[in-house]
Amino acid sequence: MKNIVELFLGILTAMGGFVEVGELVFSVDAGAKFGFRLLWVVALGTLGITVFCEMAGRVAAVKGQPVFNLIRERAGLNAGLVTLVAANLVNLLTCTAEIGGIALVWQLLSGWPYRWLALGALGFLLLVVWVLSFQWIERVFGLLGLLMCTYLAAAYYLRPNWGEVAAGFVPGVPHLESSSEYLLFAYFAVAILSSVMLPYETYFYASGAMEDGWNPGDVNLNRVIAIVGSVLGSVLAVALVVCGAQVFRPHQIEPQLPGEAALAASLTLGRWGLLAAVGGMFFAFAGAAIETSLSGAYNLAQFLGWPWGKYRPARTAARFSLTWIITFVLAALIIMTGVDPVSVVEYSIVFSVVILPFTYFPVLVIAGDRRVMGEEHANGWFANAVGWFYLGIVTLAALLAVPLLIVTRGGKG
Amino acid sequence: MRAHEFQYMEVLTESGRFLGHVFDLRSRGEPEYGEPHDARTVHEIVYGRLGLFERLGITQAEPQTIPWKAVKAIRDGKLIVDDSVGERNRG
Amino acid sequence: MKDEFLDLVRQVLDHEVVDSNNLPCGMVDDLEVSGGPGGELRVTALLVGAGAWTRRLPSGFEGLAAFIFGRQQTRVPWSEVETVTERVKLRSRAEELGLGGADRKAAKILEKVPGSG
Amino acid sequence: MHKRARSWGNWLAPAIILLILGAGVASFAGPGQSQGDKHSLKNDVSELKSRAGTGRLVAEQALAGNLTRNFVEAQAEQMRKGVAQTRDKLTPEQFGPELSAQVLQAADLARRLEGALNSLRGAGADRQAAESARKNLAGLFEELSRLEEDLKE
Repeated sequence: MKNIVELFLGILTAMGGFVEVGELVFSVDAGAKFGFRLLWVVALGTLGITVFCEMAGRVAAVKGQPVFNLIRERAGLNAGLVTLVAANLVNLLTCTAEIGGIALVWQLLSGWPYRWLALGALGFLLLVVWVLSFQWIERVFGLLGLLMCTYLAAAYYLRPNWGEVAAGFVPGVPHLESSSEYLLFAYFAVAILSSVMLPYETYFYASGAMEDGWNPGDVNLNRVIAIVGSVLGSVLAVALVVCGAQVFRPHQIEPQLPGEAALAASLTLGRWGLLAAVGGMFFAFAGAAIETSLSGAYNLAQFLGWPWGKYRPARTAARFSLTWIITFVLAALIIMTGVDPVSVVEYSIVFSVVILPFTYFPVLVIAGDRRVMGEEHANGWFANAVGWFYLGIVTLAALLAVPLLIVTRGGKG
Repeated sequence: MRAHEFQYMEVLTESGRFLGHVFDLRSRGEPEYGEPHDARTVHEIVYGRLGLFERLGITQAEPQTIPWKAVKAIRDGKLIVDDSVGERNRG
Repeated sequence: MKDEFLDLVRQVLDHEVVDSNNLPCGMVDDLEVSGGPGGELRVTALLVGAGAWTRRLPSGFEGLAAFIFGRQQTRVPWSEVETVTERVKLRSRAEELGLGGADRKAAKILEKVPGSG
Repeated sequence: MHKRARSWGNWLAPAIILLILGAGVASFAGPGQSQGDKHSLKNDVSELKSRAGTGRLVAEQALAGNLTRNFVEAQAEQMRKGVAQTRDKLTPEQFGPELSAQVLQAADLARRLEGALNSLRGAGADRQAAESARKNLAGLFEELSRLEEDLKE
């Protein structure tokens, strides 16, 4: 019984914690620009993040080693350090985007000035992470993030042509007017892939497995949570694409802000739908902000051998605690300089995919290493084949991301 | 010296033939499990060639070993080994 | 699974170090090697701390990393090593070996905040 | 067989550094400094058009009673900020002289859009304000759509 509860909670929190500000913005915008034609990329990314999280979680459960411990061990000091610095800069950027998102969302509820709300968000996040245990953070933000399911209902009531939705899952490129449109399509494909496969999710997932004290007996639990959690999380992404396609595409509007996405909910579900959507976005962004800042601290601590973990009192994991505190503070400061939150979101998504192969690769190598994982827990031929396939996919996406950002002028076409 | 200085050190025979790069320092006897040792003696040098695929990590370099006794000198950051080793480990 | 040998770079260098209470207390940032050609080559100690790993960086980055992380380094004699698995476990507690000092310093700051313990 | 995964270490470090440096430099230097052309003017105009369209949607939803007062005010303000950013870019110096007429037209529309979004802020509480903002924004949407069509090659 306890196991079933744990499984259920794990799946729900994985689902609720799946969407963050970049995924929201890009999914709705992708729907507005290309209808359902990018849904297959959501599916591709979902299988990718499932494979990646499953491997990282399995290695964490079997060997008790989280991602950056492996990176240091396998890539050596120099390459590992570069990966660490890059990964943590991207974490900081993502955390910044989330705090910006929280401030925007709070503004929608309160009407107060944006910068003060960013400061308030900082205070809120510091307090919550300081006070709550890891399990409660997961539950509160994962479960309340399920308010995002409002978009699921909205997508349903928007009455899309389900046949066309299904056709969107068939990989392909639509017929477009000009070459710049094709480049834009490619840019959105890369961005959607990145937003589904954000690397911090994996660091956090593997470290979280250790926070929860998983052991080799939890390999099956890991598999189920990784698969079902990511798939359900992606259903939300699909719903967002559908909302974009149904609400904004007919009007030739390209939405950019969280509040615009919320209109999809108000349109179908009225005022309460609006409030639920805004609330869901708040918990989803706050959850992601917490995950990114903790990931930054996990990564650094695991690379340098510091005691880490929310399960330890802050005093016994002091440098770890200081690291996440500093990450929050830096992120909030960046927002308070007045940078455009929409651009921060965009850069966070693009740079995430650039570093993805470098954190993916060591996990893939270790998970496939019979000598390290043992016959029983190493990748089978299927996991290996899928794993290497995705290494190719994410490498391609990483190589294309920045050139596409430039030629499409930041997704403007 | 420090272990990191050996990493990727070039391995040459006395007559100047290039054999590969140092990968590892191997000590005989199983890894510590409860019984303390004052130190670990390095018995063998593990070395091999680093081709493009090995550098990418796609294939694993075929490692070879040389007994430490065959190491004659460390000169200009290069490991100089007995000529006979190069002959024996060829091919 | 058991090896009949120990590869010091692959199995020890850059692995996590934990003390007798399993508290992480750094990484094997380098190994002290004594002896040389013509004699025995022996690994005599683990070197733990930024002072040890910053020296392994390309020359341009050494100074920068040392500026951020400091140059502190602790020598842990090999005789302290209890087991070598994915991590290197030591026979004593971190404080006794002079490890984890920076964490204790950082803890001084956090102790003032309620809820830190 | 021994795994030597470490060996990719010395190749990987420079690769990542290059990739990230290249990415950083390119993304900040690249789009920022290029002189605007017809295509980028079209992009700016379609961005303005999107904001006008969303504004109209907000006004409609406000009239339907689906939005809260704070939501309308904050959403209008957030969109106005974005429009102001775009408007700052719309000066004839930023574009070639052959586009100056269209640039001035776009800048004018942007200014009017800012004004319309400003009056949208009060639309959460005031039906009349909402109705006039809706008309205003719908008109701007049409004008911006026409300008966008003109700019398409």
